[in-house]
Amino acid sequence: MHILYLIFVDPFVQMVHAPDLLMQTLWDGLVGGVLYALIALGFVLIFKASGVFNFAQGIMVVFAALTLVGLHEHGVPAFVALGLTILVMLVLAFGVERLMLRPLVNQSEIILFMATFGLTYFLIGFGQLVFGGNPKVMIADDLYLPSGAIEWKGHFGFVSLQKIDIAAVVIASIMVAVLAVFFQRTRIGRALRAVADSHQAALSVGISLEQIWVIVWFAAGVVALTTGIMWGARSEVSFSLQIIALKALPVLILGGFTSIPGAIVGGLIIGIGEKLGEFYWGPLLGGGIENWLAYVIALGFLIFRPQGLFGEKIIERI
Amino acid sequence: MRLKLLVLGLALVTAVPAAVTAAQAADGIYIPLMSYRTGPYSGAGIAIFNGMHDYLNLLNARDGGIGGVRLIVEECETGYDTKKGVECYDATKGKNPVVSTPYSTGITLQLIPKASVDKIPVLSMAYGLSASADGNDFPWVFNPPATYWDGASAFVRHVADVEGGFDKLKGKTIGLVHLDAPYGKEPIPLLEALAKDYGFTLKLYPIPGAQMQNQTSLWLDIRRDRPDWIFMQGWGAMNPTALKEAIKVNFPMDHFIGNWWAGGEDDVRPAGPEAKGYSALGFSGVGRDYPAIQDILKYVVDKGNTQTPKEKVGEVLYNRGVMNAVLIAEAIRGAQHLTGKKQVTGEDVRRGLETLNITEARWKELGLPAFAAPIHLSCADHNGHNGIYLARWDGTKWTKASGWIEPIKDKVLPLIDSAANSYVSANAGWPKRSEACDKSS
Amino acid sequence: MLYREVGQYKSNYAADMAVFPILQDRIGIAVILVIAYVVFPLIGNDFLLNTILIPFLIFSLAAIGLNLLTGYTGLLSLGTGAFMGVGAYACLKLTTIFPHVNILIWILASGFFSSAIGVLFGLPSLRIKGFYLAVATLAAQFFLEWCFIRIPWLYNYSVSGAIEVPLRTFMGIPMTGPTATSLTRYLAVLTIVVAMTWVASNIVHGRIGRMWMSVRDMDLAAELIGIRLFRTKLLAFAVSSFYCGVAGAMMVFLWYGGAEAEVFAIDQSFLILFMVIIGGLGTLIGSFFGSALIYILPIALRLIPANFGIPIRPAAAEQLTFVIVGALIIVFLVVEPNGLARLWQIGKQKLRVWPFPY
Amino acid sequence: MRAPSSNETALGEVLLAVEEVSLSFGGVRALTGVSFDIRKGEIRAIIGPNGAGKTSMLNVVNGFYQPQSGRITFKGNVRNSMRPYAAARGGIARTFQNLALFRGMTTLDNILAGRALKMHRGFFWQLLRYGPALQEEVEHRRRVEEIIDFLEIAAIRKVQVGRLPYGLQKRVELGRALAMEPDLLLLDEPMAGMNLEEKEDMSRFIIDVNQQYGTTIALIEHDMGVVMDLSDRVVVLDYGRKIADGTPDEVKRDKDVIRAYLGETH
Repeated sequence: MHILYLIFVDPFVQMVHAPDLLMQTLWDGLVGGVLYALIALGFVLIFKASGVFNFAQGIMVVFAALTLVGLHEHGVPAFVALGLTILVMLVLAFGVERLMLRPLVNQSEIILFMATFGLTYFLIGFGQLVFGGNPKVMIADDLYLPSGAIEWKGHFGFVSLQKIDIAAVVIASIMVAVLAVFFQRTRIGRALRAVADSHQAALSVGISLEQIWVIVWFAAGVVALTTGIMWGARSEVSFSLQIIALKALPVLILGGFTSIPGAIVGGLIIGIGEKLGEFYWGPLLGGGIENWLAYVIALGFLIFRPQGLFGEKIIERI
Repeated sequence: MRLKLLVLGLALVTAVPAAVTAAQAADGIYIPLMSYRTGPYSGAGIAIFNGMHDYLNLLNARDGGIGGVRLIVEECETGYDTKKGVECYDATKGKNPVVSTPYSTGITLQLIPKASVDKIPVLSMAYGLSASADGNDFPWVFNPPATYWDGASAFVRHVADVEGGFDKLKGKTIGLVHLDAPYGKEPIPLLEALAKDYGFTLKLYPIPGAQMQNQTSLWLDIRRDRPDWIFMQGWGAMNPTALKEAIKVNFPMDHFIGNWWAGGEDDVRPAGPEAKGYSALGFSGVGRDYPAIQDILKYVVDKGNTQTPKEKVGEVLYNRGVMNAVLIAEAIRGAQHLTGKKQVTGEDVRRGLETLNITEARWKELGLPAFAAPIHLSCADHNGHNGIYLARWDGTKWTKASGWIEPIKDKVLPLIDSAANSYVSANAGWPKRSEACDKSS
Repeated sequence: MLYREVGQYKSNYAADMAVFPILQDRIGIAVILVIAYVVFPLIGNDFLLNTILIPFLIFSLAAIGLNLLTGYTGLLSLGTGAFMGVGAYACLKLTTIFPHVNILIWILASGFFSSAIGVLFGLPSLRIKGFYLAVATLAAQFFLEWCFIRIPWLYNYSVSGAIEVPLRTFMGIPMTGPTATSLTRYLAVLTIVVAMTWVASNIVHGRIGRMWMSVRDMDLAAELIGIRLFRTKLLAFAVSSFYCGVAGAMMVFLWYGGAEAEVFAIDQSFLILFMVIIGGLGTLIGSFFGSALIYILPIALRLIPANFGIPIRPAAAEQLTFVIVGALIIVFLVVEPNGLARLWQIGKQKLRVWPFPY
Repeated sequence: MRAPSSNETALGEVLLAVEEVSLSFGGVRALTGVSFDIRKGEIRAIIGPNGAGKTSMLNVVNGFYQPQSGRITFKGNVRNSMRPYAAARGGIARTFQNLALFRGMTTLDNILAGRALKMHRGFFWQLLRYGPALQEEVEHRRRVEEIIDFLEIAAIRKVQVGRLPYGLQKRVELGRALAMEPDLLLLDEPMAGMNLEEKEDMSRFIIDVNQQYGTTIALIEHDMGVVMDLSDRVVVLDYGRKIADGTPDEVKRDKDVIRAYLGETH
C-alpha cells in the first residue's frame, strides 16, 4: 500500500505543498524541451528534404560551437567568429552535398544513415585536430548573452529563471519562427516542401535537388550552432556534448520524423515529462531515470500512434 | 576499381598488425604512458600527460636519465576507451615496460589481473581499485597517495572541523553528487559507514553518463532536500555543469566540495567568478613556485621540447602529472638501488614501488618542497593513505586552503581489507602473494 | 588457382542446396579453418591473438547476431550493446551460482537470457517499423544500461561495480581469469564462433531464413502467403539476441576479463550496426568483413606511424585516424553501397570468368 | 483457345460466397453491398473501370482489409474478419497488381517461401539443417522444381528477382502462389503491362493451372479479350457496386456494363 501511496499520492501532495518547486521544474523542463526541440529540428529539416537520418546532428552541434570558440581563442573577435562559423557551416553543407549526398543519391535510408556516421567520425577527428580536444568555455559574454538570474520570491518560496535560459527560449522561438516563415513563404521554402512530398515532382517543376540539400544542411548547421552556443553556455563546450543529441531521438519518435511542429511539441513533452518524472517519481527508483524515461514516454505514445504525434498517417497499400 | 579498393583495404587490414611489435625498445628504461589527449575527457588528460611527459623529459635533459640510464617515454593514445587501453597495453608489453599507468578505472580493472602474469606493476595514482591498496592481495598494483575512501573521509573530517567537531555531524545531511558509474559510486560504502558512526544522513544524487551536461532535475532535488554539505565525485563535463547548476539553485559554494577529479582549472573556469568558494581535494601542490617546476620551464618548455603551452605549467592537473612522474622516477631509482642494476625491469620497479619512501626532506631534494605529503609504501600497504589538502577556487585560480588533512584511517582500512577479501573470493583462483618483501631503505 | 564451377554437376537437390555448392569455396573454407586453427596459434603472439583476433571474432559474432535481425529480417535495432550486456551479466550470475559447471556451457546458456530480454523488447515491433522501431530499441538500450549500474546483484555486489571474471578451468586448463592464456581463450572463441556461424548459415538457408527475408522484403506479401509476422519477428529478435548475448559473454569472459557497464553503452550498439552495414546487410560473410574493417582498420592505422617512423604525435595520429576512418566509410559506401560482401561477390564473379571476360 | 464446353461443366458447389460486403476508408466508400459467389473449379473474372473496387474486393477476400459489414463464407465457414495468414492457411493464394515479390531473394527462394505453410520441421532441426530438416527441404525443392518447369523459368532459378524483367517477375509471383497449392487463387491483373506473346503464355498457364490442378481462380483483368476467353463467369463492379454478374456473353450485352465502360451518355 505504501508503494502505491508513493506512486499515486505523494508526488501530487508535494506539488501542492511546494508550488515553487513545481514551477521551477516546469520551467526547467520547458527550457530543456526547447533545446531538445532545436536539436530535433535539425534532424527533421534534413530528414524531410533528403530522407537522411542524420546521425551527425549531435557532432555538428559540438563542431559548430567548437569552431566558434576555437576561432575566438585565436584572436578573432566574437561576432566575426560567429560570422565565420556560419560560413564554415555553409562550407560543410556544400561539402556534404557534393561529396556525400550526390554520390549516394537514390540509396536506401540505412546507407545514408551509415554515411552520416562516417561524417560523425570525420568531424570528431577534424574538430580535435584543428581546435584541440580540451573542453572550452563558451564565449557567452562576448556574444552579449545575459548571465545571472531573475528570482521571483514569494511566500511560496522562490523561482529562479536564468537569463541565459530565457535567452535560449527567446532565440529558439525566433529561430523556429524564422524557419517557419522561410519554409512557408519563400520560393525556396515551397521548393523544399515539394521535395519532401516527392522528389520526382520537385524535379519535374525544375527545382534543383542539390540546392535544396545545401540549404537544409546549412539550416541544420545554423540550428546546430545555436544549440551549441546555448548548451555550451549552460555547461561547457566539449565532445561529450554530442551525447545530448541522442535526446532528440525520443523527441523525434514522439513528434514524427517529418514534422516541424512535431519536433517542437515533442521536445516540450519530453523536456517537461522527463523533468517531472525524474523529480517526483525518480527518487522511488534511486534517481537517474531521466535518461530512459524519455524513451519510455515516447514508446508509450508510439504504441498508440506508430507514426508519431504529427507524422503522416501510414496507409499500407498493396 | 572496386576490386582494387577491396584488395587494398583488406591488405591494409591484415598486413599492418602483423608487422607490429617487432620493434624492440632501444637501450634505456621504457615507460609507456597511456594517455588520453583525445575523446570526451581529453581536457584532464592533456594536462596530466603534459606534466608527466615534461618531468620525465626534464630528468633526461637535466640529469641524463635516472642513474645514467635514459628514459624512453612513449605515449599511446587511449581516448579514455577501455578497448584502446587494453590494445595499448598489449602493443607495448613486448618492449619491456617497467610500469603501466592506465589512467582510467576501466583500463585499470583490466590490467590488475594481467599485472602479476606479465610482471609489469600497475601504478594507478589515486584512481582505480581502492582495494588494491592491500599489498598482500595485490602485490603488483599500487595506488598511492590516497584512495577515494581516504578522499571522502578527509572531506568528512573537514566538515567536522568546520562544524566544530565530529559530534556536531549528528543530524546533518550530506549529499553525494556522483557519476553513476563504478568510479562515482566508490565513496558510497565509506560514507555510509561514516554516516552510521557519526549520525549524519547521506543522500545520493547519481548522474548518469549520458546526463552529464543535463543535470537540472537533480539539482532541483538538491534544492528540495537542502543537504548541509555536498561532496562531488565527478568527472569530465559533469563538473562544470554541476557547478553552474549549483549556482542556479543558490547552493552555498563553501559547502560544496569536489574530490580530486573535480578540481581542475577546466572544471571551474566555465562557472568563473560565480564559483568562488568552491573547493576540491588535492594532493599535489598548485602553482609553479617549486624549483623543479622552474627547471621544467628552463630545460624543457623554453627549449620547445614539449606540447605544453607555457601558461598551463603549474596548473592543478599538470602538477598532478608531475607528481605521478616523480613516483615513477623514485620507484626506478629505488629499484636501481635495491638491485644494483642500472637497466631495471618491471619486476625490479615493483620492488622499488614497494619500498617507496619520499620523506619531506626527499621532496625538498627533488626540488618540490611540500609539494605533497610524505609518501611511504610498504609490502602490505600500497597506498599510504597520505595527507590530502583542500584547494579553493578564488574566482580565477586555485589556491591551497588547508594544511594536510589526514584521512580517517581507522574507518578506511577495514573497508580496504574487506574489499580486497571480497575481490579475492569473487575471483576464485586469485594467486597468493609469492613475491618476497624488501626492507625499506 | 582457377575458380570455376564448370564441370561440377549436381546429381541431387541436396548437393545443389548445400551452403557452398562450389568445390573451390569449400577448399577456401578449409584453408581458412586450417589457418585459424593451426597457423595463427603457431605464429601468433599475444598482440595478434588478444588484440586483433579475439575481438575480431567476437565482434563478428555480434555482427552476425544483428545481421540476422537487421539484414535478414529488416528490423533495425540500436540495442545490441545492451543485449550483449545481458549475456555478460547472465553468464556472471550463472557461473557464480553454479561454479562447477563448465564456463563454456554458461557462455552459451547466457544467450538464452538475452534472447528472452530481446523478445520482450521486440514486442513493439508488432506496431512500429523502420527508424521508429530503431529508436524504440533505444529504450531497451538505456533502460538495461541503467539496470546494469543500479542492480548490484547483477555484478555480485562487487565494490568496483564491475564484472570481475573469476578463474574457471576446463580439464585443468584455465579458461577464464588472468591465468588463462590468450591461446586458450582464442581457441575457445574461435570454436564458438565457427560453430555458431555454421548454425546461422543453416538457419538462413532454410525455412526460417526464407521467412525472415520475406518479412524483410515485403511484410504484407509474407503475411498473405501464410507467415505470421509477429511470431517471425519475435523469433528473429530471439535468435539475434541469443547471438549478441553469447558475444557479450565472450567479450567479458574471454577477452576483457572484467568490464564495467560502460562497455555495453550505446556506442557499442552503433559500432556493431556499422559493421553490419559496411559488411553487407543480409550476408554472413559481410559480418566478418565489416568487423574487420571497423575494428581492425583503426588499429592498423594507429600502427602505421610507429612502424614507418612517421614523426607524428599519438594524439594527432588518433585524430587523423578518426578523419580517415570517417572518410573511408563514406568512400566505401559510395563505391559499393551494398557492402563489402557485395564487392567480394563481384570479385568472385570476375574470377569465374577470368582470364577471358567475354 | 478454350474449350467452349467448360462453361457448362464449371458450375460446381460454391467455394466462396460474398454477401452484402461494404468497405470504406474514412469517408470514402470502396465497396457497397457487394454479393457474388465463386464455385469450385471455375475461373471467375472481376472486371470494372478504374477505381471500381476490384482490388479492394480481393483484399477483403484474403483478409487484408476488414469489411465494415457483410459476411464471407469460404468452404462453408462463415467469417466477417480474419488475418491474411489465416486466409493463406485456409487455402487462398494471391498475386498482386504491382507485384509483391521478395525482391532480395532468388526465384527459387521466392517460390520455396510459398511453401512456408507446408514445412513443419522444428526449429532445432533447422539449426542443424540435417536429417529431417534437410529431407524436407529436398522434398519441397522437388515440388518447386515442378512448378519451375511448368512455368518455364528454370534458367532464372538462382537469379535475384529484383533484377528480372517485369514479365518474368509476374511469372515468379504466380509460381509462389502455386507453391501454396491453394484451393482458391486470386490473380490481380496477371497480364498488366505484358506484350501479346507474354499474355498468351500467361493465359496458357492460367488455363493449365485450372485444368491440371483443378484450382479455382478469381482474376481481375482489363484486357476484355482475355477475360472473355478465359473466364467461366464474370462479375462487373462500378463505383464499388455490383452492376452485372453472369457468363461473358451475358455481361457483354448488359446495358449497365456498356455504359460503365463507355462512360455516361445520358
